[in-house]
Amino acid sequence: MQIPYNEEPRPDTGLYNAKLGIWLFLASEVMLFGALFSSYILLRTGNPDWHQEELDVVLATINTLFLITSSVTVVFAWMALRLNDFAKFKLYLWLTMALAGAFLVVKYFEYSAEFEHHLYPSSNNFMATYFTMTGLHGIHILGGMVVFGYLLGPGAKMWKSEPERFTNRIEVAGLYWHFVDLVWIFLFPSLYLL
Amino acid sequence: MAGHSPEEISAERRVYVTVFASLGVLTLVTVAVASLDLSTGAAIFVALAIASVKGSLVACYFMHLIGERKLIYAVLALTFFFFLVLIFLPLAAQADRMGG
Amino acid sequence: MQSFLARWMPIDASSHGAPLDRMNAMVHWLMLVLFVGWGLYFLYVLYRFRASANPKASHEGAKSHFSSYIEAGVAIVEVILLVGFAIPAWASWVSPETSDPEPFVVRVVAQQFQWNVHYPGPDGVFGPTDVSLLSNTNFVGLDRADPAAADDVVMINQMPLPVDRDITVMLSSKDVIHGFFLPQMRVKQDAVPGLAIPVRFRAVTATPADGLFPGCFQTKTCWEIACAQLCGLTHYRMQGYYTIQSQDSFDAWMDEQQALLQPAQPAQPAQATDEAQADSSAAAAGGTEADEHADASQ
Amino acid sequence: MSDDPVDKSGAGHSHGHDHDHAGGHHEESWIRKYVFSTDHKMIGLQYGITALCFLLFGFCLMLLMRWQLAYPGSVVPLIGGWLGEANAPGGIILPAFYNQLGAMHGTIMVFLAIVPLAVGAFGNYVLPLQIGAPDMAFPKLNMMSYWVYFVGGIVMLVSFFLPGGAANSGWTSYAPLSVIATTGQTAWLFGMVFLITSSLLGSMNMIVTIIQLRAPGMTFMRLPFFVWSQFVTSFLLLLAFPPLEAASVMQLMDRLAGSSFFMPSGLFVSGQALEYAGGGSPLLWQHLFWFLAHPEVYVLILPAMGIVAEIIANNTRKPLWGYKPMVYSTIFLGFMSFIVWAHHMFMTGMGTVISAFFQTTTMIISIPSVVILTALLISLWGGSIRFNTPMLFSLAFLPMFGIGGLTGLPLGLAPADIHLHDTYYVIGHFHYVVAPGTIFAIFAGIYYWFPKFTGRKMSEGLGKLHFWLSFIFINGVFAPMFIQGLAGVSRRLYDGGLSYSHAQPVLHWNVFMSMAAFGLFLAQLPFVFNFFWSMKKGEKVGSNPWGATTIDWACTTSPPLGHGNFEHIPTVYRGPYEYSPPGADDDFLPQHVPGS
Ligand code: HEA
Ligand code: HEA
Ligand code: CUA
Ligand SMILES: [Cu+2]
Repeated sequence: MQIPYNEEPRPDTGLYNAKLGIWLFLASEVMLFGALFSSYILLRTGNPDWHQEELDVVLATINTLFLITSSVTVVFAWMALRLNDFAKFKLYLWLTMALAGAFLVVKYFEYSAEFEHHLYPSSNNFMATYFTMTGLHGIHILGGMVVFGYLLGPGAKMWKSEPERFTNRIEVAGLYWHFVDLVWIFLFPSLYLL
Repeated sequence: MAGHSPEEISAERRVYVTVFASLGVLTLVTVAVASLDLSTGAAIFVALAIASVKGSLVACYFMHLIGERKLIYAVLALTFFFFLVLIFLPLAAQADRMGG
Repeated sequence: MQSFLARWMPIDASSHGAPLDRMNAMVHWLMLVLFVGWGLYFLYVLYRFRASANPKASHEGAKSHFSSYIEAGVAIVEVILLVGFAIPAWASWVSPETSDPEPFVVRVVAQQFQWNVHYPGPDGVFGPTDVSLLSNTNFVGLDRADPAAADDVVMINQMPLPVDRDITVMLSSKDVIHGFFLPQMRVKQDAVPGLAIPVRFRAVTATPADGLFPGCFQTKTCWEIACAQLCGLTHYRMQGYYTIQSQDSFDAWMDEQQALLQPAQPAQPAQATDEAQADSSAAAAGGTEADEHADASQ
Repeated sequence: MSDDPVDKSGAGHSHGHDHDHAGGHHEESWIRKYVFSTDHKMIGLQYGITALCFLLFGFCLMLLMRWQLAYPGSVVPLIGGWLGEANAPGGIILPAFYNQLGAMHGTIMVFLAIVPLAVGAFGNYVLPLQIGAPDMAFPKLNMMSYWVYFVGGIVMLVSFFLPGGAANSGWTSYAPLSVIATTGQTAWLFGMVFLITSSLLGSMNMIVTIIQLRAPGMTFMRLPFFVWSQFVTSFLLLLAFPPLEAASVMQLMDRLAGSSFFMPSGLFVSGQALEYAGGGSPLLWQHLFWFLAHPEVYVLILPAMGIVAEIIANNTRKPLWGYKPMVYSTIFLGFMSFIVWAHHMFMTGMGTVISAFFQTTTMIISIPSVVILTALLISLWGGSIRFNTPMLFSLAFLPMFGIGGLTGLPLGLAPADIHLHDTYYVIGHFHYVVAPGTIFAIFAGIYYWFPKFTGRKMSEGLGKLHFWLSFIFINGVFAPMFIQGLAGVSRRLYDGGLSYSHAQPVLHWNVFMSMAAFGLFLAQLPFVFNFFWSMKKGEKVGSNPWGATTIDWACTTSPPLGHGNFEHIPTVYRGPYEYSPPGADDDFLPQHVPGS
């Protein structure tokens, strides 16, 4: 049995299955992070004693650059596949992994520094929001790394058997990755700069 | 879907590189603006405006939303509407309460 | 028309209750008409179009458009109820027109599992309260050292109120969300910790003599403050008592309280008087036992 | 009638590549076939069986509660000794245990029983067949949704054995009560994260399947109404559930990491000031919860309406009247359900403008329900009505949903809600929609599609017995709730109102309702017996025993039904309900049969 439209787009919708699937998934992610942003705004505007901590803007800026770069490498990986250049693809996806890893390492140092200054989720609701949002975002980064790891490892076999479908998978994984980047683009000013 | 011919792809690459550069610049701009000591309202506005521009760049070019299918637009429009509801209705409810 | 639901509802002794009940009855009439109308149609159709009587179904089915008229009718009635009754009624619930220049204000502070009622006393000014003063004897955290607090009266689970006065209950909670429910006043309001919500109403009938405590717990004729919102273990018995009295008897009661306060001791005697004033069983249902349970609730 | 699907093999599909799809055509191992199956039909059955067990379990929790409500503080008969000393010493239910039962009854019924049945089971099994798809779009994801759901269910069950027992702050888990509650609440939150994740994966899969895998000729306006109902439901699941996931994470943070998202400053609990930062908002939790939970109630009802519509069309032998208005109403209903949620929060101190907004949206949302119900009622006109068991349950659905829906109107008008909020009136309202509403529709669906699941029919005699007993008893349980609610009896009372004087005149109903609930339990015995007996001994039937037009009946019937469903994907030529077409001999013209 074969599920139709795994590779080629369905003529009337112009989409292959996973492409529609990932966008639906991202729609739900919008609502997930939307709820957190909503809570953040509501708590902050509703509380006259709101206390905004100074966070490490330098580290966060570096992290922003890491994520933006990783977004580029992941599209490059996809382009390499479309040019049939599997070696380049691997290179770019490894680069993406490395940047994601670097992001998490920086995050680790940020968290440790905050703990050292006795800033915990229990300190105040700003810190609680900060840890919850960046934590959830971090889990998404980790999830992305797992997916990339799979696509570089056991999942890469598919390149031999179904190259179209594999290319689609990379595109879809990339869409997810850009979304994670996009969330960060909003997290960064809301938590670090405002 | 985007084409497969090498020419098209290298054109695409140029787009990506340009977008990447703009994102980098905009990131630095946000940080710079944040150190300017604007009033809270202005600071929030500027920061979110820049973030929105950056977000749109990522969505439009990296996620190739520009030139995506109608169906995807429909899904995202619906989601965006509910997103606004989720952000603003609770705020409105918090603002309009018994006893002010 | 009102008698239709009144058979089951508690009596209404408030000024804003009548329009609410009337509206409630009107909605129920709409519901009844729809249900009975469609119900009769339904039974008729089931009978008439049973397979044995009508072996060949009609492809088109019903041709008339009367259903659109019914749907439109429902919509119109709903609009009338909404715009003509519900929205104005809610507006006047949120900020009723007052005839009293100075409404009678009382604070109610809910806690697991009792209602603390704080009267400003004859001076009409609430003494200051503070979280740091809260204790198992000072349930509202009243600062007795302050002169404004000297005549303040704090009751547990007892809430006498004057009749024919605009009353404002400033409602809050110390711990979790409770539901402040006065069935005969058609009053219900969540007590949300962190918020002070004004609840405004006016009683037009005094509590009947057999509804006055003491002793109402056994005779089941008293008027109660019920807790409507799940608030923990003893939610089911988070019961208070309120009475609506003439201004005279209310004043007399307030004087009694002032006399009891005279030794000018902070907090302690006021509580003691509450216990003394409440009949044994009523008190048992309120304060004392609740404390036992409160520990278990964590 | 024709069992042969139209021979138009794989029209519009291309299957270019060979691939090493594990076990594709070979004998599948037992584990792959029955446990980690990727076949939507097996997954549907797994969902169905698991959820039926949870339905029974949720009902049993309720029976314990109903015993306590009828005879407060007396020993639970028969099983009182097994409830555990911590919960029911000497067989007498403690308040703490009652609260756990209530919270878990609500949670289990909603998230572990009805949604998995209506969406997981029926959606999974029937929907791909009805649109002519070989499977769901993402079979592995489908399997994952089931197992994530399963884990969520186990977490919920295990929570009964934690110190302090299961969650006890109501299915609504209002903060701060839930934040300071016993460990069971933590388990509840983790369980919810699993259940929500499962729903998300499932709904995404469902939407893609409907959009991408429709057979050739199956245009949107030829979709059976059931498919439409699942389509809208899936969007509700997809977009309304994530906020509760976020809220659950935040409540977990409050409980485990000491944050104060939902904790306002200055709380003083059990004679002690709590140590925490404060500044949170208890109402924020309510907003996030109801943002999910109102769409959720339409998740409970829409698939039920879909099932009922299929069965009514089939058993009146005529097309649905007003198919298009029904479809548009469903879409509109789904859309509106995102902006009515705060009608559950009128009593939290809402101002005039916001309450006017939510009252208006609530009244607006009642109109599409009226349209759908009206269309179904008018569909009966001119029919040739067969009163078989599925039809009886479907017919009963109409007035029962009518009662439930109509009693929603006074609740939606805030001033009337002042007296009714948090009383048994609300309990009556929503049980009429979910119990004799959705549960009846689910029963109808089980009787109707049983031949597709097993190749056999369930016994009609036992089915009718099941129907009439259930119908009588279920009304006995829920109708008196309106009377109690009008009298002002609060919900979630351990003693059912015993200590309140205003409850005294209506207290005698408690015994009546509980007796009816026990009767309702007994009334399920014929069903359970029928269910298992018919699997082995039921009357054997062909592929299309009801003479139905939709293409789920075009594929050969299970068990031979293999992974892939159709020998050849059928082509669809017409709308879903061409019953009794004028001038034809047969009284039905299936969607996949060519010709006029
Ligand atoms: C499947 C579930 C379901 C459905 C469909 C509905 C449908 C509706 N609900 Fe309900 N509701 C719940 C489940 C549901 N609800 C639950 C679970 C709660 C409580 C949660 C809790 O607090 O624990 C609740 C609570 C609830 C409240 C909050 C009450 C309170 O706490 O104070 C309100 C208030 O507006 C409300 C309103 C409505 C309205 C206006 C509809 C409308 O959509 C109804 C529209 C339908 C009609 C108007 C019927 C049309 C009928 C006919 C045309 C006649 C037919 C007659 C014959 C066939 C004879 N509901
Ligand atoms: C979908 C949701 C749903 C369903 C179906 C039900 C079904 C029932 N509910 Fe439930 N109920 C809730 C959701 C639901 N409930 C919620 C959300 C609450 C609020 C909780 C809270 O306060 O937080 C509540 C609260 C609630 C209360 C109020 C408790 C209180 O406030 O203290 C009561 C009281 O009688 C009650 C009774 C019942 C009864 C008698 C049924 C009966 O209709 C049950 C009938 C069940 C069956 C008929 C099932 C039969 C099953 C089988 C036959 C299985 C067969 C198995 C196999 C073949 C394997 N419920
Ligand atoms: Cu207080 Cu319930
Ligand atoms: Cu609702």
